[in-house]
Order: sequence, then C-alpha cells, then structure tokens
Amino acid sequence: MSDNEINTAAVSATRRRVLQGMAALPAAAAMLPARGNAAGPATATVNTTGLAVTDDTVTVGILHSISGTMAISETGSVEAEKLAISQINEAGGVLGRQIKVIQEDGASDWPTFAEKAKKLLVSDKCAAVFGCWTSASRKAVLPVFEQYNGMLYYPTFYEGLEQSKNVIYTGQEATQQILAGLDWVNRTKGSKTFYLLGSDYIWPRTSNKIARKHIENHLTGCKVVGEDYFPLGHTQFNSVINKMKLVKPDVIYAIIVGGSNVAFYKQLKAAGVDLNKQTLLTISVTEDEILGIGGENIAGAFACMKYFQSLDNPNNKVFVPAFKKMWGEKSVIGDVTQAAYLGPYLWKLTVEKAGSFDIDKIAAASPGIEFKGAPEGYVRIHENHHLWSKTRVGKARTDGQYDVIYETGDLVEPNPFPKGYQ
Amino acid sequence: MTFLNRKDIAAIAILAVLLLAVLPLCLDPFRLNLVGKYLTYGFVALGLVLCWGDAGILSLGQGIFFGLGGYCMAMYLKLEASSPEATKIQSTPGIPDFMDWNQITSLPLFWRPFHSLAFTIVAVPLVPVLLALIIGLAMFKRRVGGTYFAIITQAVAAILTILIIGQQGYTGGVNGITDLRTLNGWDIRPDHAKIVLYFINGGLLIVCVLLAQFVRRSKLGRILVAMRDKEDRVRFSGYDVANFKIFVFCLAAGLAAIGGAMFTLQVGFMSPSFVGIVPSIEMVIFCAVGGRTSIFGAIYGALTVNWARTTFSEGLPQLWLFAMGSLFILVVVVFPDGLAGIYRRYLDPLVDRMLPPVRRRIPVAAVAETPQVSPTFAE
Amino acid sequence: MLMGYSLGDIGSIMAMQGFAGLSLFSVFLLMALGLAIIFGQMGVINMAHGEFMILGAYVTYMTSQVFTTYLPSLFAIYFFVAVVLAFCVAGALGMLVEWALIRHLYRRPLDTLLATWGLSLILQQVYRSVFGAREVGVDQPEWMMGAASMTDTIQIPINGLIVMALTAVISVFVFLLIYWMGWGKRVRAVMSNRAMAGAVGIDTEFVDRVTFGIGCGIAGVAGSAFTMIGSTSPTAGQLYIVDTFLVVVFGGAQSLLGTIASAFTISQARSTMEFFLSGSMAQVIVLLTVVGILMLRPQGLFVLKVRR
Amino acid sequence: MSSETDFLLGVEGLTVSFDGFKAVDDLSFYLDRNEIRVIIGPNGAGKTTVLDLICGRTKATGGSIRFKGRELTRMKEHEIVRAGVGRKFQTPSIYEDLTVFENLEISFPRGRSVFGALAFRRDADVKDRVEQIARDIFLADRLNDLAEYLSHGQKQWLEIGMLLIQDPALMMLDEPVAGMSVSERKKTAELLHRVIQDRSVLVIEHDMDFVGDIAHKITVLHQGRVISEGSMAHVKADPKVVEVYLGH
Repeated sequence: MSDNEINTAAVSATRRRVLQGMAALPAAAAMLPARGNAAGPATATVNTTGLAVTDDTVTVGILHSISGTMAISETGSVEAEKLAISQINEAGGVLGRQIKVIQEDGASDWPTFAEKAKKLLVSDKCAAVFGCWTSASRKAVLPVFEQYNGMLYYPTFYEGLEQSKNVIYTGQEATQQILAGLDWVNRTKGSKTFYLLGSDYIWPRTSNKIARKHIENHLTGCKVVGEDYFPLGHTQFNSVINKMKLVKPDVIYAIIVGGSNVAFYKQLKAAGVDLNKQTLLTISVTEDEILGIGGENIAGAFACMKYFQSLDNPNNKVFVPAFKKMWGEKSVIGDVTQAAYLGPYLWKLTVEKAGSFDIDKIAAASPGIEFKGAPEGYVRIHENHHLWSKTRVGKARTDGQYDVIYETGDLVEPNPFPKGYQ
Repeated sequence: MTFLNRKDIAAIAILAVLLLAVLPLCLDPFRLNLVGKYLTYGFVALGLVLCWGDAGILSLGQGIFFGLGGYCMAMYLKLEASSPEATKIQSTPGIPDFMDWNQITSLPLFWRPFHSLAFTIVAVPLVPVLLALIIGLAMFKRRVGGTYFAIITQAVAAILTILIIGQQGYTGGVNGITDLRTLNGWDIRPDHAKIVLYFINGGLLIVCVLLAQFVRRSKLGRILVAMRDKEDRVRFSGYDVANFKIFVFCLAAGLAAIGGAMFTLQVGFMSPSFVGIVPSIEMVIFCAVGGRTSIFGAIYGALTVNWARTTFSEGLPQLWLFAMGSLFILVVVVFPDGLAGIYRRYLDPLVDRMLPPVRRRIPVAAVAETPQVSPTFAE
Repeated sequence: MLMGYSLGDIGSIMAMQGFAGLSLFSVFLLMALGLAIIFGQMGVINMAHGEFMILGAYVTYMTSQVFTTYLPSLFAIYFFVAVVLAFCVAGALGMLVEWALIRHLYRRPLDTLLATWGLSLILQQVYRSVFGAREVGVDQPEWMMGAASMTDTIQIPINGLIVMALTAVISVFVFLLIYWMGWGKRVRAVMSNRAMAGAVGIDTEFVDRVTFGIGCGIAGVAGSAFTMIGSTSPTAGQLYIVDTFLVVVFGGAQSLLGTIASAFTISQARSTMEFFLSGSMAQVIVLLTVVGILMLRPQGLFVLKVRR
Repeated sequence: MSSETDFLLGVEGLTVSFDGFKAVDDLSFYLDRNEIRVIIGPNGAGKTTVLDLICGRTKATGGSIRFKGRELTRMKEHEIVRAGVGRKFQTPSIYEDLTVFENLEISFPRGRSVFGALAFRRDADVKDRVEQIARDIFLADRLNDLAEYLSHGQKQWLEIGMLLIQDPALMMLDEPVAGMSVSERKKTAELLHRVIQDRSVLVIEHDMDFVGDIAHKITVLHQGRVISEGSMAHVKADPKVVEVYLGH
C-alpha cells in the first residue's frame, strides 16, 4: 500500500465522520451552503498557524468516551457540546464561519484519548477540542495538547492542582466546590463533626483533603471524625454505615462515584438512615447519577455544585427546553453537562475577542472573557484559565431533581493551587 | 543458528522486513507510533505462547508484569522530568508532582534507585521476574495449576490495581504516572523520537522472537510441551516439573515487562488501567487470535486485534464489543489455533510444495502435517 | 476507636455489624452458588457469570416497569414475580449458551474461560444497546427499601433480610438437587466419563444443559436480588466476577459445603476489616490473605483426599 | 529382618489411608537385586497404589520404603527417579506430539535441570544411546515417526524404552502387556528377560501365563495386605489365594 492510498483512506474516513457529526446538527447543515466568507474576515488574517479553517468553515473536535465504562457519564457532555455548536452555527457561526465537528471516541481508555487527541490536533488541525471527563484522561491528553499547541475545553469539576495555557477548565476546581458548601452547612445547620467518604482515587482524596483542612483550620470547633475510601465499583457499604451510626457525625460528606453511588445510597436508606434527619453533603451526585440511584433513595441529601437543572434564571429557562428538544424529553442535565455546554460558547467569544483562531492568541485572550448567557448565570474566565462561578447547594427531591436552597452571593474565585490546603 | 530451520528464518525475515521497512515506509509517524504501541503487546503475546501455548499455564495476570515493567520505566522518566528547576513551583521541588499534591515531602526510598538509567534497565525485567518467581514458587511447588492458577493470577492483578490506585502518593494513583518527557536528556515526545523508539521496539521484538525460538527449539521447549500433555511422565523421567513451570512463567513475565517499558516510552505515560484484569485478559485474546502455539501468529494477532480495535472505534464504536466478543468465541470454538492454525492448515502445505526440498527426511508425510515439531538433524 | 461510646451503643453496633456480616455472607453465597454448580460440578469457567447476574437485574427492571404501567396495584409484590422471571430468563439463556457454545468445549476448560469472556463482552454490548449505557434505577416498593427497627438503636435493613431469605431458599434448593435427588452424582458421572455415563442410561446432553441452565438461573436470581443493594448497568457484572471466583475456589471447587464456609469466612473477614480499616485496605488485605491461603492450601478449604 | 542389607528395595509397615479407607495396610516385602517380582491381586487390592507409593506419587501415611539404603518416603518424585527408580503407567504415557526419537531423548538422563535442558545438545552420545534403546524395543525403524502413529503395543514398548534409557536399578511396570497381541506378549517377555540383566523389576500383571513366564517370585495382595508370597507353584497352592480369587 502506498503512502497516498493511506492518506486518501484517512481523509475519506474523516469526511465520513464529519458528515456524521453534521447529521446530528440538522440546523447547521441547513445553514452551511448559504454562508460565505463575506460574513467574516479573510482566512489569512484569522488563521496564521495552519489550522483547519477555511473561508466558510472551522473544524473543532469532540473527544469523549462513547464506549466503555465512562460512556455512562460522558454522553451528556457530548450532547451539550453538540447543542451549543448547533446553536452557534444557527446564529451565524464564529467569525462568519460554520463550525464543523469531528467526533472521536476515547473508549474509556486513556492511551486512546491521547492517541485521538493527537489525531485531532495533528491530522485534523482542529481549532479547539471539547472533551475529556475523568482526570486520568485529561492527564493523558495534556502533554499532547501542550506539545502540539491545541486548545482543550474541559468540562468536569475536578481536583485542581493543574493549570495550563492549553486548557480552559469550564467546571469548578475543588476549592470552589467544597469550601462554600462546608461553610454553608456549618452556618445553617450548626454542624460540628464530619465524616468523609470517597471512592479511592485522586479527585475524592484531594477533595477530602481540602475539606479536612478547611474543617480543621477554618471552621471553629469543627472536626473530622472519620475518613474512608472504597475501591471504584465497590458495592458493600454496610460496615461503614454502621461505623457512621456509631460515631454519629453531624454531616456525612460523600464523594462516591459511579456504580458505587447506587449501592451506597440504597444501603444507607435500607439501614434506616433518614437523609431528612441525617445531613449528607455530596459533591459527586448530579441529576445524571440520580437516574441510577433512584430519587426516593437519595431525597433529602444536599449536593454542592455550581449548576442544577432546576435553577431559576432566564438563561436556564431557554437552555433546558432547547436541550430536551434536541435530545429527548427524558434527558436530564447535570452540572458537568452544563459546563460542557459553556465550552463552545467561551471559545467563540474568545475567538471573536482575539479576532483570530490562533491558539496562542486565544490562550492569551481567554482571561477576562465573560459569558452572560450561561445557564448557570454569568461566568468569567480567570487568569488561571478556570472560571469564576457561583457555588450552589441543592436539596434532592424524590423526582430526581434538586431544589436550589443556597447560592453564594458573589462569584467564587478559582484557586487550583490553594495555599494552606495542600 | 542451529535452532532455526529454513521456514523460521523466512518467517523472521518477513517479520523484520514488515516491521522495520514496509510499515515505516507506508505509515505516517502518527500511525507508526500506534503500530509501535500494538507491538508492545507482541512481547506479552510472545511470553504467552511459551507459557500458555507450550507449557499450558494460562496466566490471567500478564498485565501485572506489563504494568510493573512499564512503571519501572515511568518512574525513571518521571524523576528525570521532575528536576528541581522544572518543579520549582511545588512546595517540595525535585519530587514528582503527584507526590507533592499528596503531601509527600521527600522522595520515597524505593523511588531513589530509579534516578539511574542503568538500574532502571535492569529493574524493568528483573522486578516483574522476581514477582513471577515468588508467585511461581508458591504455586507450582504446590502443584497449583490450570484453572486455579488462572484465577489466582487474576486475583493478584486485582490486588495490584487496588494497591496502585490506593497508594496514590507513591504511584500516581488512578491517573498513573504522566507527563514524561526525556530519556537521559533525549526528548521522547517529538515525531522523530517516536520513530527512533519504534525501531528500537521493533528490533527488540525481533531479538525476543529469536530468544523465544531458541527456547522452544531447545530440549527445554520440548519438555514444556511434554509437560503440558503428560505432566506425570515428565516428572517420572526425573525432571522437577515445578522448576520448568517457574522458569517459563518468569520468562513470560520478563517479556511482558519489556513490552510494558516500551509502551511507556512510546505512549508517554503508565497507568493502572494496563495492570488490571481486563487488560490482562485482552492480552490473552491477542495471543489466542494469533494462535497460541505460534510465535509469529501471536505477534500478528496482537497487531491485527489492536488495529481492528482502532479502526472499529473510529468508525463504529458500538460494534466494537460485538466484534471482539464474536471474534473471540469464533477463535476458541472454531479455530483454537488462531490465525496460525489457519495458515498451517491451508497455506503451509502450499509453501512446502513451492520450496525445493533440501534434506530428505524419511517419514515425509508425518512431518509435513506438523511442521511445529519437525525434528532437525542439522548436526 | 471504641473509646467514649456507651455500652449500649457498642452493643447495638455489634448487633448491626453482625447482621451486616451475615447479609454480606448471603450476598457472596448467592453470587457463588450458581458458579459453584457450573465451575465446581461441571468444570466450566464461566466468565460471563456476572453478565447473567445483570440479566437478572434487567429482567427485574423490566418487570418493575411493566407493573408500574399495567398493574400498579400489585407493585408491592412485583419483586417476587421478577425473581422467578429472572431465574427463567437467565436459565433459558444459559441453556442456549450451553447448546451453542459450551458443549463444544468440555474437553478444554481453560478455553471455556476465553469463550465465555467473549460472551460477556457481547452481552455487555447488548445491554448497552437495549437499555443504554447509563445505570437504570430499579424502583422497589417502599416496604422493601426501609429498615426494621428492633430497638431504638438497632435497625435491620429489610432488603438484607430478603436477600438472606432468598439465599436460604436457593441453598436448600441446590442441596436438594445435588444430594437428595442425586443430580450431583449424575453430573459428576457425566463429567468424569461422558461415554460411560451415556452408556449407563444418563442423557448426558440433558444433564449438561439443565445443569448449566440452573447455574445461570441462580445467577439471574442473584442479580435480581442485587437490584436492592447495588447498581444495574451494562458493566456492573464485571465487579462481581473476581469475588465470586475466589469464594468458590477458596471453598474447594467441588464442595458446596466448602463454598458456604468460604463465603462465610471471607464475608466475616471483609465486614470486620471494613469496620476497623478503610474499605480499600480491607479489600486488599482480605484478597491477599485468601490468595496466601490458597497458595498454602491449593485445594481450597474443604476437599476430600483421593487417589489421583 | 530389617537389618538385612542385601535387598534392593525394602518395604516395611507401609500404610496409606484415603479419608479413613486403608488402601495399603501395614505392607512389607523385600525385593532382591536382579529379581523380577510380580504383584497380583484382585481389583482394588492396592497394587497400583503400592507403585504410586514407591515412586512418590502418593505420600505414605506410615511405614518406610528403603531403596539402596535410602528412605524414599521423604523424597520428591524426580529425586526418586534420579536415585534409580523408573515407572511405567498403566495406560501408555508417552508424548504423542513428539517423535519416537524425541520421546527417548527427553528421557535421556542428562540436562534435567532447567538450564541444563536449555543447553542440552543432541550429540553423538545421545544419538547412539537412543538408537541402541530403539533396537532393544523393536522400534529402530520408527525413530522419526510421531509417537501417536504407533500401535498400542509399540507405545507400551516405547514407554519401557523411556525407562531403559535412564538405566534404572529398579523398573516398575504397571500392566505392561495389557492390550497386546500374543506375539507382542512374547516379544515383551523376551524384552523383559533381556533388560533385567543388571536390574530389578516390579511388575503388576493380570495375565497369569505372562506372569508365569517372567516371575521369579510372586506377591499376592488383597485389601492392601500381603496374603501370600513365593514361587508361582507356591502361590497357586495357597488356599488363601484361591479363596480370594474364587470368593470374588
């Protein structure tokens, strides 16, 4: 086989995938032929680094797991990103160019993520990539983005301890998500003792560490009375539930993920722990997870994050119906899904501010970008490429939604390397 | 090389030309790097041919050794990437970033020797071999074999994964050891470095193939096969069967470890997701698809299955599990000898007919049907 | 850590912890019984055991949906219908799999491992295509999800009681089948000498198929029961497979009493360790101990000494 | 008696029980150098178990087995083989995927350690010895055939050959003529007579003609115990033996 044949095959495969991506965006497809470069500045001026930008299109990548164990979590992000992109295209695109999507499957496998990231940057010359979910996948692609100078919009709330010119973190880092919630529970419930639980990997461990430091150093008279970790996928929680019954903490602080969540909340309920009496604060259960847990098993628990589907503001009132119209009435929108939705918009705003698709210019222009149309409300990109955002506390209802019962007055500053919490 | 017959030499030559000439000429650096990654599983498959195909010992824990080899290499690379200058923003400069995040303030003792490249090169095969030796001594001396052995190795793989994830301050946890940059000052990330690594990988693989072929063609190789079929007979011919099993298990572990180290170098990180049960079973799949009793089959199997996985996951990710599952069932039920079996049944007789006869053997018919064990009176 | 608590508290916790141990025992036993039949009696290494369990869970899920839609008044008891259905569906699939796949492989036990692994991949993808990749929430009637208060401080999970009862029923069923009805003898006869067993009038194909079907059916029941305590998703089955095999192997594969004893030992060790240590470390220590003991005593805990 | 040092193999008080069932019960007998001893007895008498015990396949519950002054009960199988005890199994146990030559070569007593096997070379010594043994076992013209193509009787001979190549001081044969034609039996008896020149042989056999043909001495086992021992004539005349055989 010659070099040429391979390249042709690769190109046609790419084209097929682009078409698939387009098929998912009927509105965009309809708009495409009508536009030309008359609407935007000349390609030579907005693209000096050889990205996949033509006179009327710009190519971006979506990189999530649509197979494997992580597909459960990442589907929502893909849907949100596609929704945002189709909306942007309908409204005229970016610098007069329609967005074309190349979607790749990370297959829940970290080298595959790295592999596909490289493909998106090197072969497809994507101007931006929206993707990744787990920290492990982000860690795997980060060197690729730095080496080939790409731009990644990462949607998940995560442990912090990272900052890169080539990544915009649209979810909250740990201190943003944790501190306000702990302050709130201490203030309103008078809670003094905390029991920290987590799945055994970096995000829960780092988050619990921050929580412990905050509880011990910043909340007067409060202490941590227990801390336990369970392997991912663990399904037996009766022993730890008994342990908690013995120590009777004021607050159970739970960062359990995946299938373990379902087991934990079901067993908690079956053990006679009434979440309306026992305060439980979690940062890992979004509306998506409740689908599996069952609303009646978690009703009464408090979750602390930046977005809930039930949020009452004008932006969200438009966003939720639009999402359901595109992806079905039954779909639910969790914190990460909303954060994923922000990615394409933030990128569009940055490109327009920079007047260019060039990665360096976007990286430089990102700090200070404001997005007033975010479903969660106003957000702004910080110098450290994370978002200023509000933190909210929701109380789980039996129907799988949260009642938002508290939100911080101001935007919380992202602080990925928090002094005194490490 | 008396342990190679004409066909072996031809097969090795074809493999070498394919790996070291045809693929590098046809593929762009990106695809070539992928092939390099697949080939690292070829090392594991090679070990499995000896251990499983020949000796009948099915290890469902090859990921352990692959992972340990990979981790040894990753530890060296990580230390090099964590020079005090590069990590000066940390509260303790000079240690890997994930340790700093986990409040570890000095480099743990077992990390220290990995500052040395020489030590690392020795440790890559040696650490996994030592673990294999311990497992082997405990199991084979007590005559644990077959399914029990498979299940226990699987449990060990599970334990190791939980340990690596749980001790994230020392191991990088579920994220693994990432952001590896240089090997003894040489940047491993650019395309030209990847191409060099690919050739090193391919060359090493050929060397390992020769090694494996040497073992198989020695009397030890025949004893392994004999042991698989008639263990008692071998024992009552005066052999300490356990020692042979331990040897081949350690050898397979060492080969897997080399694969793991090459994987780390080419992919640029190592994580517990290559240690656990699922990757271990997948490695067995590569071997089974290629043919558990054929060295070359196993390597082509590793290449084919991984290539198919990439292709499927680019085009039809939903179908990937269906395809992989069916392929596996098909191979086990219909073609227990995998690709190599198909080759032997349909193509090899043709090759025989085309090759001019060189030496006369007395019972031609019997030998032609089983080239695997054809005797060579070369001396 | 027990300092500073009243005796009454400690007493209650010990009672509940004892119950937690017992219910973990039931869970392990329920998982292991099906496999003990398939692996212990037939020698087939069924790596798809977890997927058969998840099939039972999905059957329960569908039954709950049907009852919610068509028979809401009977929802309180739907679970019992679901258990029976789970047994039948998983059993039927098991028999189909035996016919299509396993019967070609009785001479090659290690190959059954590989083939059933392939099967497990296919089943996972089927579940994903049919039910979606997300976890499904299986609704349970309110009475099953609560706790029974023994005293003010002792609460016993009702779902734990149900799992225990189910385990007891299945165990008795298996014992009757294997020992009292002599089915075990027939299975062993077939396994040790297929031709001879056929010659003395045993329908070997029937024995194979039904035994495998029963083993899978019990896995389905286990899956159905686990909807009360765990999650139901396409890949959830893989979580159980190592634990299950270890229980069976640790007990000595051919001995059902051994399986029970080993489920008891492992569950008590795990449950006690988890109380005093972190969950991860407890699991590592228990696994290491089991593997260590297996290395010292490879036949498992309970096995007859016979001439080889 | 136990002070006697003339015997090659001395079995004394040998006992083994499987979960309470005593398969071999307080068994004692002595085997002289260059003696052919045949053990007979009804099914389940414990004959094969005795061979298993001697070659270490089964561990004794009590008693001792002394071979050339060494205690075998505490040795591992391969050590017992290396001490000079060879054993043929009831069903022919050969390597069917290997050629006759390779079968014999594997049994050749050199390169028995792992690295020895790795370094093993097929030199003139090996070839000469293999060819010599092949002639002894009537398989000289089948050296390059796969063992699976041999007839049943030839497989039995091959296994005997695999013992012979190790030159053991004691050969134990479990039913060596089972499944053989009359002419094969004759050849086998001839073979045995030839090979015992400088060794002892312990045989389990049912075929009484064959037994009479080869045995120097016969031991009759019943329910794990010796009930009679002596020449063919002596054993045949023993009423206990008659009762055992007729009673069953």
